[in-house]
Amino acid sequence: MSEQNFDIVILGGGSGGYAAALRAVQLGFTVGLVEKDKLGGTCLHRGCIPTKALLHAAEIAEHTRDAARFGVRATFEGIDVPAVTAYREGIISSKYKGLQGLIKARGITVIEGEGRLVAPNAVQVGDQRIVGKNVILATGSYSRSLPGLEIGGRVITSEQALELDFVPGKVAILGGGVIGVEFASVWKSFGAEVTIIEALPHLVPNEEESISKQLERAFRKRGIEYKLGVRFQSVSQHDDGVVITLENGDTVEAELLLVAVGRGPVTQGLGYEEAGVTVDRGFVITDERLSTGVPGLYAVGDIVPGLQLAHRGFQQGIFVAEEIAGLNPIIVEDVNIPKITYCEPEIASIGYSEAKAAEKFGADQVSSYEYNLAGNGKSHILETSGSIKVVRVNDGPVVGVHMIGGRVGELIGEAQLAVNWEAYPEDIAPFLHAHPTQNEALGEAFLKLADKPLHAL
Amino acid sequence: MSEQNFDIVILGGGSGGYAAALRAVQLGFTVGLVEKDKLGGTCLHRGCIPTKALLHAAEIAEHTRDAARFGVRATFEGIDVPAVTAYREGIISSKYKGLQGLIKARGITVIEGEGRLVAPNAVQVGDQRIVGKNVILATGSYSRSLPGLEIGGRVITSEQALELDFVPGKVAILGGGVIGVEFASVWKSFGAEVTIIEALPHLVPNEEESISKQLERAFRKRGIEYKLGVRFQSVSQHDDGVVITLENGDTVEAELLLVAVGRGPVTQGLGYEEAGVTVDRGFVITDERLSTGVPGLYAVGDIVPGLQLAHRGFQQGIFVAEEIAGLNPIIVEDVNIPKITYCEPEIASIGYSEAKAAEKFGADQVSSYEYNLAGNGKSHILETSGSIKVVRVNDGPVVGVHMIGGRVGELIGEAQLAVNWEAYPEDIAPFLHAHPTQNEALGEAFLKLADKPLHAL
Amino acid sequence: GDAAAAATTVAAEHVVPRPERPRSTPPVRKLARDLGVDLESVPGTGERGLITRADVEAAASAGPAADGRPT
Ligand SMILES: Cc1cc2nc3c(=O)[nH]c(=O)nc-3n(C[C@H](O)[C@H](O)[C@H](O)COP(=O)(O)OP(=O)(O)OC[C@H]3O[C@@H](n4cnc5c(N)ncnc54)[C@H](O)[C@@H]3O)c2cc1C
Ligand SMILES: Cc1cc2nc3c(=O)[nH]c(=O)nc-3n(C[C@H](O)[C@H](O)[C@H](O)COP(=O)(O)OP(=O)(O)OC[C@H]3O[C@@H](n4cnc5c(N)ncnc54)[C@H](O)[C@@H]3O)c2cc1C
Repeated sequence: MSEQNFDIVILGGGSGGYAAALRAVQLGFTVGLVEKDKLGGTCLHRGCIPTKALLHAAEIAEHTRDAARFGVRATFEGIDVPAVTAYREGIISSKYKGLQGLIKARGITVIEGEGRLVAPNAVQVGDQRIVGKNVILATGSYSRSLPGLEIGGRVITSEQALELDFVPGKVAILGGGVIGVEFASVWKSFGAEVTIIEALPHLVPNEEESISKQLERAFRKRGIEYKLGVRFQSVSQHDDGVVITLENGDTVEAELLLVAVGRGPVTQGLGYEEAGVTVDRGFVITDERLSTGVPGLYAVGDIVPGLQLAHRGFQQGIFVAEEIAGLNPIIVEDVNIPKITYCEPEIASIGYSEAKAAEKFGADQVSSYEYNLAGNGKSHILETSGSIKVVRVNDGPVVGVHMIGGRVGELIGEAQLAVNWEAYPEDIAPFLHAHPTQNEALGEAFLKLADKPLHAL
Repeated sequence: MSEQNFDIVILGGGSGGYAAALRAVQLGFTVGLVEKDKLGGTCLHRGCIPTKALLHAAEIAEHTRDAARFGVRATFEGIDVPAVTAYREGIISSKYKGLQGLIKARGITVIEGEGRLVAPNAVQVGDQRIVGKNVILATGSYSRSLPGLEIGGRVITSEQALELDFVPGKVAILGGGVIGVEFASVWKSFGAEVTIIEALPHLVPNEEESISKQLERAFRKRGIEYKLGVRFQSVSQHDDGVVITLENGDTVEAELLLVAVGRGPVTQGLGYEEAGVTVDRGFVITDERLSTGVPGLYAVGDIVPGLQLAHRGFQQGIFVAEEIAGLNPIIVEDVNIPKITYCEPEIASIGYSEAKAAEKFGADQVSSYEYNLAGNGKSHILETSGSIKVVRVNDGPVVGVHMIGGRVGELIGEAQLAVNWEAYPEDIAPFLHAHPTQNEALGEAFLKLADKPLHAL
Repeated sequence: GDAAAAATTVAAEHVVPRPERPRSTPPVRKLARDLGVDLESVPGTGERGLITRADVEAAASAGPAADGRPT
């Protein structure tokens, strides 16, 4: 049995793990990064990147269908699935090559193989023992299902959905969260009939309620069906499709059922508990500085309870590397991390919803304003509708921004600075936003909350 | 002769004038707003809004042409000019209605007719004398030409270009500034052959040089021709077209010549000098607080030397209303106002170019980093290329952001806060940007300048 | 255990001092500039010595620089 020694050993080379590795080597540490599959993890190979490629192909399909509204004569003739696949895989393979090159250029040692934590400071990979002064757990997540709902055949998860070599005629989606509505959006644009089943009363139930309602309205207009507030009971598969039975007795027939009910942490059988790590419902419990409590042992990314997002993984990875280096990095709470749902229309948010802000700061201490994109020139040009809602503490900072509408995702960068720096709307008001942009809609909301509305009453 | 009295009289109801009016009534002033044509001015009726509508139609045309790259089967069949016109005019008329409604709801008195300043505190409109305790000049700008170059027939300005009821087969554009490259981009997407003639050595010569060069490369790839560093000499019109002769002897033949050499202030014969206002080459000279020096007499918008942008007009209008109210508003220098050029690829910038920053802060006090969009996942998905360059003062704030690439315009909102608040890259670094967005490219540049590059070497 | 000891030593070797400057958020620094408050002279009462908006406002209303807003 051979042994390798590093300042830091990282188990898992996804967003969280590889970001930790990149930052750690910059800070002068030697790093061993253990990955059993492909560097880049879920996000690059089966998550963010491929889904967003599909969503852009979907946008192109919509543009060709709707071209006449803008004075462009064009005919939409269908989806060429192999070409979509080539486009999507071209992006992944180029990004993958780039990432491998970066990891190599930075001098990170990659250990290929399945690792297991065998001591608080050691990971076993085959017959190698990889020892680190510090160890970072970053084993990520997998597509969960419901108890009794087995994946297989026509019952699929996002992994299989990405690999489909055809556009289904009719598809049912269990779960109206981010992944569910993104696939619904893609498939509808590709020509499928889509029905979403969500047990909670709203689509994207983690968003501000007014945003959820607008998404529901927009999806209805697009012809995407959904059943809200009703639970799944069972599914049966037959030769041409599936029949889903709900607890209220309704049935939904489709060619496929996509199960998108969330992602579970990959922590089982990896020796975490044995090393003294607290594991709760599969998640690794850490303090707010991402320490497991076992000295020198940290966790980052989707295995840490909270938002499961790639950039949270990056942020946590960088944070832990800096923490180990004694740089005392600042904590960014999950609530202040930007969230984007890339369906059409897009949703983007950061900070507290109005209700949560009222809970935290007191209902009479909070104001909000929701600017309708109908007033925004650029949104009109894009023929999109939606709104931007900003929540502030009275005589205090902006604590939440909630947006829906075509292309609003990119507006979150500005909102992220405002919320994280606890800016007052009055701080932003003097800077008029470029015209005509969707930025301006955010600007109008800030202006209104600073009591100087421009294009609003 | 009748007389009307107001706290504030505003001459011109474009971006600058109407924004001043809106803010002034909020602050409790009575306002008379004099407009000879249509509220909303250049921007709404013949500027920002119609050009951006054309640019979006152009984007749709490109998407339908390029659809196969994304796996969408579609055929581009041409431009339906009347439908483009209906789309464009639909947006304008809806925005125009909205603006009229807003002006009315806020209780602003609109006086229709051509006004003339007849005293420092009075504007004459027909036989009405409109007297104000304060007067704001906001008469805007018109399309300039060159000495000896007469507009007419096949030699047109942006006004006529917007009204064309056909797509020209071949068009020449005099001027490679914002308006020139935007029309070049539209016409090329609509199927025309385009040649730009620019006397300075680069397209968009007010931008960072590396951005200009990338635009030139992108335009070359798109098949947009240009002749740089060469001056226009003369043009002759014949039955089917124009022949343009350049000072170097070259000739360019086209169906039309668009003259896009800049915009001149509308100040002649309006009584400004007689009232004591300093007018220099047609522009109204003010101090940095927009006072003309004549007590109670201010100027805003395109007649004030500097950037000619709608949101600068809004900002100045609001500023003057607050100044009159004694609110002592803060000054935002032109350099810190965001600029977007909406051609394909888009350009967006704010703050100092690297060269200007070196001049101002000392060459050894400034660093910059240019992040190539090739490293950005979302840009790859959009199949766009370009870059984001950030300029900082060493151990000091971000003082410039310069971007080129598809859809980068909306990223300027974040850059605007960073530059205006004089943020250090280190202030932004802890907040990882949402993945996968183009925001991230800006984030990568900030990270690099904070000496902690993530997806960069 | 060992790992903890190692972690601390490693930490000590790797501390990179940040450039010294008054610690506050950019909008608050901007407010201070607009109010003519010199941040060097403002004690920070926020988390880890962060100069808060309240600190700046207090300094502005107390100090002689309160009228230092550029005109
Ligand atoms: C369909 C879909 C779409 C998504 N879209 C987005 C989006 O648009 N934006 C966004 O921010 N997030 C998105 N996400 C979430 C994002 O992918 C995750 O939050 C992110 O990948 C988490 O990073 P991680 O490093 O914690 O885990 P992972 O990316 O899952 O990486 C874990 C890595 O560890 C490796 N590993 C696991 N166990 C072992 C072991 N025992 N030995 C060696 N290696 C091991 C795995 O092979 C994997 O490479 C999406 C997810 C999905 C499924
Ligand atoms: C093709 C084009 C595209 C543009 N695109 C953009 C863009 O994308 N973004 C951007 O920010 N800017 C853009 N601009 C610039 C923008 O339109 C101007 O900066 C803005 O309109 C200036 O506002 P203003 O109020 O100073 O003047 P104007 O908008 O010109 O308004 C002046 C008003 O005063 C009225 N007026 C003039 N004289 C009199 C008189 N004697 N009596 C009564 N009324 C009078 C006029 O009728 C007019 O309504 C564009 C301009 C053009 C031409």
